[in-house]
Amino acid sequence: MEVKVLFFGVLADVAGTSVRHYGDVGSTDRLMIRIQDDFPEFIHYNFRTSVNREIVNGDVLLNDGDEVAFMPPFAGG
Amino acid sequence: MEVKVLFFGVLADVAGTSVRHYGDVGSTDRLMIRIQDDFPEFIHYNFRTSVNREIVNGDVLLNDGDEVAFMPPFAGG
Amino acid sequence: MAEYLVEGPIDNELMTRLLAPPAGNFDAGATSVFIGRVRADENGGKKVVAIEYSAYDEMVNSEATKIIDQILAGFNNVKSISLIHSRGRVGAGEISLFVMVSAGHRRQAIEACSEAVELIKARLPVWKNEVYDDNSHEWKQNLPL
Amino acid sequence: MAEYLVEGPIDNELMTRLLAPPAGNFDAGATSVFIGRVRADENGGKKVVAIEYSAYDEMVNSEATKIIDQILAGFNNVKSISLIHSRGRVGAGEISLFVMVSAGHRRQAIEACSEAVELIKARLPVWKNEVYDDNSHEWKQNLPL
Repeated sequence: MEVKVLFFGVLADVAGTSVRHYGDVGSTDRLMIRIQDDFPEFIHYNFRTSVNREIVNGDVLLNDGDEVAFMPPFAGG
Repeated sequence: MEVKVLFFGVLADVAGTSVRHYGDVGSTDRLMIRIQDDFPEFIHYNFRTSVNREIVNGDVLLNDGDEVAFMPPFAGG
Repeated sequence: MAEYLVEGPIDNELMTRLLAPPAGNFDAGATSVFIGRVRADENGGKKVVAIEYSAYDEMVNSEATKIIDQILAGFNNVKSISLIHSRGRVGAGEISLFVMVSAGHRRQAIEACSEAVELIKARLPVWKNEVYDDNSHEWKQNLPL
Repeated sequence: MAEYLVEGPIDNELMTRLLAPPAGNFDAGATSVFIGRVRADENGGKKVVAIEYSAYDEMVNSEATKIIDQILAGFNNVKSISLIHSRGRVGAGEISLFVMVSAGHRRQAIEACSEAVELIKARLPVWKNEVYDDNSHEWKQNLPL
């Protein structure tokens, strides 16, 4: 299985990209471990997580093809 | 002495004109008596009175050249 | 004519001009606008096709100035206020009132614009004569809020 | 691009189009508009010359739809809602947000527009990168209300 991961705002700068793909991650918590391995500074940022464009809280199971986004506080307007 | 009297909204229809001049009226109450003599239906209408573009309440002394207006409830917007 | 009145409806050209920010002055991040249109209301089987507005021009001028001063005194973040009311005939769907308040931030822009609209309804000496599709007409009052 | 996003600033032509009433439908007497502009703020001696907005396009679309549905469900007198946000670069003084709510009467137009603006600020996945006059830039967050 593979999920698409989107990085927005300052997190795209931290990740050096706005999109990556991760395989073999069964849940958002496990995905976060992989991301913090790749980008240790991630832990310093405040963000929300969405799965398939819905905000999620806590650990959420991921399926093949899911779209996960890491989003700093919104700043529209 | 003479005052200029303005009629607005439905009161201009009642008076058949939007402006008249009245002489020898010392106060707004005395002006009203004259106006109700001229236009008996006036008493049926709800209105406010201004003197020189300021709303007044009660009986107010009038001076030569004053501008008195009889104004139905405002309906702007 | 008073500087806050325009003859007939407020058109797009005037609105576009009013909406332009003051040249070179970019400290107003928030603008709240209220637009009042003539509704094609039904009244006893007749349909409103227009409103004929009449106004006490000089007092519109003095009251509008007082309203603007009162808003500026009450909202320290407000940068500018515009208000324009129609006089004469405005057809159904056309604009008869335009109020715009710009402020640094949104709360004061929105609250000050809302308050300005209430003050205009309460204090601007303007009257409306509804014109119906059978050419009859009737003086109307604003309903209480 | 999401239907609620426009590339660059919201210009007069787009605003004029959005402000036009629906043809032949004249039951909305009150329209409340909120316009957000990029402020030329100072930040540590540097001046903001523009904001570069980025957005999660698909989620802007779904959240904007939810916001509109929520407003329509909460305000029975509201007839229509428009919302447009900029993506990409918007210069100081230019418009990045346009929200418009039309209703039969003024109270619901004003309150629903105000609520829509709060929901947009809270829920629309948009981010802003302030660009300064020395070409440096900085990601910013909205301040709490």
